[in-house]
Amino acid sequence: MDFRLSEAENKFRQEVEKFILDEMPHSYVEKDLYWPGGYGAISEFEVRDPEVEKFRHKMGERGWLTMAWPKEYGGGGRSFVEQAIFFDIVSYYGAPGMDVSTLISGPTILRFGSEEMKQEWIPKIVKGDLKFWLAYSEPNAGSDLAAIQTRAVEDGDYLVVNGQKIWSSGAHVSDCGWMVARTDMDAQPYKGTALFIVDNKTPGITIRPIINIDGFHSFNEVFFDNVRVPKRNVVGEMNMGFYYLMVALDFERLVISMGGFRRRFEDLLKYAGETRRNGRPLSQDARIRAKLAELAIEIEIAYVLYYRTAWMMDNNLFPNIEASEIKLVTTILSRKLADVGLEIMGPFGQLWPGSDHAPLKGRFSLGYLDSLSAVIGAGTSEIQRNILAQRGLGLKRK
Amino acid sequence: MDFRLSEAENKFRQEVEKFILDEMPHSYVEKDLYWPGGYGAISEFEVRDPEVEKFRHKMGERGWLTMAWPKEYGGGGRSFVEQAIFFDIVSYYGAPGMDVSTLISGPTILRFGSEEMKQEWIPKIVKGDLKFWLAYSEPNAGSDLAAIQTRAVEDGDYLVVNGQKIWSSGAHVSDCGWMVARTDMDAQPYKGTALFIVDNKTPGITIRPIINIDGFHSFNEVFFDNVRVPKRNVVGEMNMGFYYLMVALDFERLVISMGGFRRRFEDLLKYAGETRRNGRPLSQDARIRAKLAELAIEIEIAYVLYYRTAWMMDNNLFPNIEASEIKLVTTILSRKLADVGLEIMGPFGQLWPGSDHAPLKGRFSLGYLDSLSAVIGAGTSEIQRNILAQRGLGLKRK
Amino acid sequence: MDLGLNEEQEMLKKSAREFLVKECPKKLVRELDESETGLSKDLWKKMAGLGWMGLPFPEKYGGNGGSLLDLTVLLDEMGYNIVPGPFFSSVVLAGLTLLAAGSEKQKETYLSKICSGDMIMTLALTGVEGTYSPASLDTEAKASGKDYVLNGTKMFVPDANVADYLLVVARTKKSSDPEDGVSIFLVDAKNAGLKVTLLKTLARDKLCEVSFNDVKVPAENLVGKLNGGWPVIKSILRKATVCKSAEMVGGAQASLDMAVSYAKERVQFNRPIGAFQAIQHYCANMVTDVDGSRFITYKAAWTESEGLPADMEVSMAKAWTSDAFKRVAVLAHQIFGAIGFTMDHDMHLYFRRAKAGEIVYGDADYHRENVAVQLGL
Amino acid sequence: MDLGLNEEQEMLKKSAREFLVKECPKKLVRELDESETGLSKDLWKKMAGLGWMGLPFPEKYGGNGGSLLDLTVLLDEMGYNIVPGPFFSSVVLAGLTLLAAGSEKQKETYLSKICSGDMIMTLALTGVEGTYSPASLDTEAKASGKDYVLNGTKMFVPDANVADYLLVVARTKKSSDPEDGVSIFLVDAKNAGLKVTLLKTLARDKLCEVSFNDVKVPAENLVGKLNGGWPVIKSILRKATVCKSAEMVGGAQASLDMAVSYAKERVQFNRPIGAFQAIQHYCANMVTDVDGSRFITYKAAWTESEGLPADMEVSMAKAWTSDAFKRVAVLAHQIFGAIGFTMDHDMHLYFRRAKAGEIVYGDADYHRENVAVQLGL
Repeated sequence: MDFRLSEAENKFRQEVEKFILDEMPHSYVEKDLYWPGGYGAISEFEVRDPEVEKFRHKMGERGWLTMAWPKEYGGGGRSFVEQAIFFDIVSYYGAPGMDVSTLISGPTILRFGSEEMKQEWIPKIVKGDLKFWLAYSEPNAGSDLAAIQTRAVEDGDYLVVNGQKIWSSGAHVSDCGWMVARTDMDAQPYKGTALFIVDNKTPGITIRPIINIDGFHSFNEVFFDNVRVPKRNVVGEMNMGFYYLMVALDFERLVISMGGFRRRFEDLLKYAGETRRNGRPLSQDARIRAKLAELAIEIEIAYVLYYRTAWMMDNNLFPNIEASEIKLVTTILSRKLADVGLEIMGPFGQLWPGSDHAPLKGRFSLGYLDSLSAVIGAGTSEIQRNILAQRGLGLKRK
Repeated sequence: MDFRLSEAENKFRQEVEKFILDEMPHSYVEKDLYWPGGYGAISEFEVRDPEVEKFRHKMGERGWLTMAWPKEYGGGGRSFVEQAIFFDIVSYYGAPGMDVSTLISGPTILRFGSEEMKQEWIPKIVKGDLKFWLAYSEPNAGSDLAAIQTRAVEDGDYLVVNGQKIWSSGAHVSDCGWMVARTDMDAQPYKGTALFIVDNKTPGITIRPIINIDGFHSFNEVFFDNVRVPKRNVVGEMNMGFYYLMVALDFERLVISMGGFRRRFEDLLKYAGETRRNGRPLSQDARIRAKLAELAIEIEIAYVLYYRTAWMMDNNLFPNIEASEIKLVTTILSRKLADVGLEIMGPFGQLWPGSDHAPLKGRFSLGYLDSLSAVIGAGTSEIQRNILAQRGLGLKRK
Repeated sequence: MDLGLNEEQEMLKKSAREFLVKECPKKLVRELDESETGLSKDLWKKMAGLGWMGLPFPEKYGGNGGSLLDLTVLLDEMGYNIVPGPFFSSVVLAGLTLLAAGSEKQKETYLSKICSGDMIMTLALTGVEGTYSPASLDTEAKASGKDYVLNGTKMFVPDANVADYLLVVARTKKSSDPEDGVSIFLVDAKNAGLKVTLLKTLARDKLCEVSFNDVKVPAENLVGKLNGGWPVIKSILRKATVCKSAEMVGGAQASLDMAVSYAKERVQFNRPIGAFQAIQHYCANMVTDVDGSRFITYKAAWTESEGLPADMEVSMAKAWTSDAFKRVAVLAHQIFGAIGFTMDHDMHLYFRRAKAGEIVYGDADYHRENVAVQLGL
Repeated sequence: MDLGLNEEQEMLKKSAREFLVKECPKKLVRELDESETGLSKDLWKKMAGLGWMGLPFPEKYGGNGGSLLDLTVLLDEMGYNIVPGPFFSSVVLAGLTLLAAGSEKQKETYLSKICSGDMIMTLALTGVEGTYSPASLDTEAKASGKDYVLNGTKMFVPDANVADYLLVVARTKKSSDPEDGVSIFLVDAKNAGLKVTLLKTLARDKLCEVSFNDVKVPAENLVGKLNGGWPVIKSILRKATVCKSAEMVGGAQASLDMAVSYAKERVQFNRPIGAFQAIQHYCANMVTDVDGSRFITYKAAWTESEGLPADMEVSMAKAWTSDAFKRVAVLAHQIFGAIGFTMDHDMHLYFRRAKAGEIVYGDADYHRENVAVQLGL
């Protein structure tokens, strides 16, 4: 065992940190209110910022957006531990980084796509030229993704798509949707679903904003009315999309903003040390000390699970239990960090971003709302527990 | 609204208290290690103590064992609020009181039994002459009581019983079992189960002790080998037993040792005030203060639910939600009281009854184990939550 | 013992429920949340017409002669439906203070207008530290001829942005005992030295920063005894705490009801999600929390309403209800899933208020410490 | 980074698992729990034969030259199976203390016998208050000629009833700094002034009260520097804490495994109870707790093993594992239902140990406060 970073890993970590400090666009830092674990306050999902595009291109040039991909496809050929280090730093500074295209679509295309498809899409993804949105959920298919009703009917070289997607983060500021739709309503979803890329500019697509409770427009409803998608955009075999999608869920394992937790916790620690109430610093209150210690420990639990997962992936071990464990641990943490933060801040905690007296930019106040999304997005806590019990421990469903 | 006891209620309360202080057998007080909420350390289930019998008879004379029964059957004609007051005091002093015969069997017989049956059993129950044990659970019928396999086959004026019961508290020190068995294995349990009284002295009954983790012999396995039970011992209609049983579950609603919680909490409070560690009383530790306050609040929650339930019963309102709520609240409390107690006591908390240095007679140490039974006995917490959701809130089962 | 509502209370509850469903739909709540004032004059007038503002006040001031317990019954329903506006400030905070400490003349002049809904009043209590300790009172009032001159800043003053008058708690004397030397003043909100800034909050309730810059107040506007204001405030805080708990009980009940009915409707995996045991157990825990909160709060309300010592009961109610409403609101959101995370949904309105309610008048930790004190620890 | 066990550790783990299943069945555990000594000489000899007692000690004393990390791997397995007896006392508490502070001669004489299993030793640390603070050390050792004379009482000394020797931590000097003036003595358990009383405990582990009544100890039995014993004890406490955490991780894993396999077998309502979502979610929470505990404990063990500053890591591991094992054991009991509440069942053996493990070397609250200190609060 060795919990230290190697010399090379340390060097890489420093390199990433220096890059971010030097290059991160000021406009982005200014408006960043991202809450670790949450899905509602990610500014990249709100607006497309040319400065951020530039920044991502620079990351792309360094191969960092696709660092764990094989070099032959323009990847960085780096380890998952290095990717985990990268994410940690990126999220610590709240910098933009990987997205659906690099984390989900790219790896899926590399694994299941045709050579033609790889040629067409991979280079652009590597460079950070494309922004994808995820067209999975539908009004009646949330946790039960197999219940999707959007149809894709073959018509010559095209699929004709009709239906509706929802919760589509950043659809309005993206280039393409990464989409599933039913090709055969009578078949089991594993045998009657296609996975494909749809260009946002295709006629027949209507995107309607959903304002979330943070007050952000990041979610959308997207309607498809006879949208014609070229068949060459279909990944792998026409009807195997649901299978590819399930496999791709494993690619998202390490998408946790560990650094975000670390950063916000450091903020809170500093606040508790500097703020006096009833004649003494908050950090001298035994109950507050206990709560901060609890948070520190839970962050450490998340970190050990995080690096353990990365290390397992590097060693061809299959961390499916660990993936759901991290999701559970960090989403609980997301809520608890905000809740404890607000408890510590007393009445000031409720002040919203933009308020003069709001401690720490009002991030915790917003985070308190945003953390409601953490336990729901990307597989609810209930689904994670089902997976752990059934896939992880072999308990039967009936 | 009026949360005060009425003058009459207060007088009754004092009367009960005085009676107990005057009459409670010293032998019983000495060995009492009952933990509120738990099922494993009830000394009445262990041994039959003639002093306790006498004490119960005196209660019986006062009509207190059956105080909420109608006067015509020898009951006390008192209110459920008065019964709740009685229980509170009785359990505060850890005194023996009502049992299966007075709480479950008697009311069921009064409601569903024939006049003949009432004549035979009710007077003895009222006087406290009889001790019943509950013959419900079987090895494969715990939470799923409908799965009982013990059979009762009609043979002339008798039922011939074969099978096995388990977890039968105090069967070895009781007079009669209050029993359910299948009369028709092919019918639904609601239509093929008999509820009857079986005399412990009937040939064919074998009682084997189960030692629980407290080290007590209160549970038993009871085997039935061609046991002949006179049909006149069957309650109501032959095949309707399961229905009577389900109704009888409602009679147990107020069987909560609220006073036991109050008493043990007072002990702990006193201990924290008197015990010094690291140069100051434990009660000055902010975290300990918070924990004790939490306990006080949860005990109060249990009390308001308790009296509310009694009041509803007196007013012909049907407190089925409240009954499961009390069970959940008090069984969680049972565990928490022991756990917090042990945390406060530090290493001394682990000392077992009989140890010289054991604080508070080692009750909390034993209670820590015993509280494991609270969340399981008389309907597990999971069953209570099912009931609340399905019966209480109308959520469907499928 | 009598642990039920009486007939009038049941009627009040029922009529409030019906009135609010009709007159205060969630669309209006949402609009008022997003507005600057938080006040619907139309709704306010109708509420006044029903006699709500006068509920706990004697008839001679135009009130209804109800008890504090009656008021909590109404607040339970107001929490159930959510009613934006300065009701709590005007009736509970200011009205009850005037009733407790005001002179006959002040009551005739001001309380009667509160009862009729013609005047909105609030209480400016917490200073820049935001705590309820008398030691932290940092607004000062100095005698100057026939007037007092107020200087300082009050934080988190509810509804000061729409109030006609403020009851300002100020220090009039330095003393080794911080409870000594506190006085209460009636201040006209139009006073030139007074600056009100609306604070942006999580719950979008209308909390304000109010600064006093040489604000002159005539001596006749002293409410109660000079230097003797703290005992009044202490009693009002206790009443406000139990009133807020009642409001939160209503909010928790509404959260439960909404979640249960959604769980019955929403189908996933070919059955209503309410058929899943995880959801059922969430609901079971929620209803247990709601009922526990309700009964412990009513016990506190009754105790305070009867004028019995109620410090323990009130702190127990607030500590428990603060945590319980939060637990219930979180589970409700979990049941609603993504749809509950949208601005158009109603659930977040409750979730925000659960936090605001938890914070105000002392959070659960604060009240648990009070309970510890009451336990003799 | 390398976050896996090495080949030797994997082998040690596997062989320990197999050995203990065979040689230390639960029947034996139950017998030893109920016995006065808690020691099976037969099992003890076999463990010694496998080199377990010498695992973390240098080869020159007959040890195996393993690391503290290796030891935690073994303890994880010993916790998994439960191994009654004085292994922890002799190897972790006494052995590591001797290794850290003993003279060469002491190591040759005593450590080698610990390694071979021929001598059982323990550490007598906590005084009548039962805490780990140096200020609470109330056993005194006074120099008297060539001897020291010990007086006082030690509480909760593990396995003193079977120990041949005790390492006794005593105050040799009064000082304003309680960490100064502490010394460690090797005391023969047969010494006449020494009285050992077995305490009856929840976990039926063999904790003792040991009283010292003018116990004479030759000066050569001073271990380490006179008055300089506390830094040694501090370091041993840290090591013991992480070792205990490892043992608890094993116990938690076993509780999980037992509960999951029962959930697959036990049928109620016509299906295995493991098909009920409530049970599934319990199991999911349990496995998350077990894995979190394991990795945070291994990180602490590795950090301490490498000689890096480990106060934070060790306190985090103990705080988390204490709570997590308790949660896991409680849920396991919930899954077992009534059958788990019987003496003949294995589950309570773990449940008892979860509490004993939580208490010893500081509970979760204690270690959270340590973490707060380490965080600079």
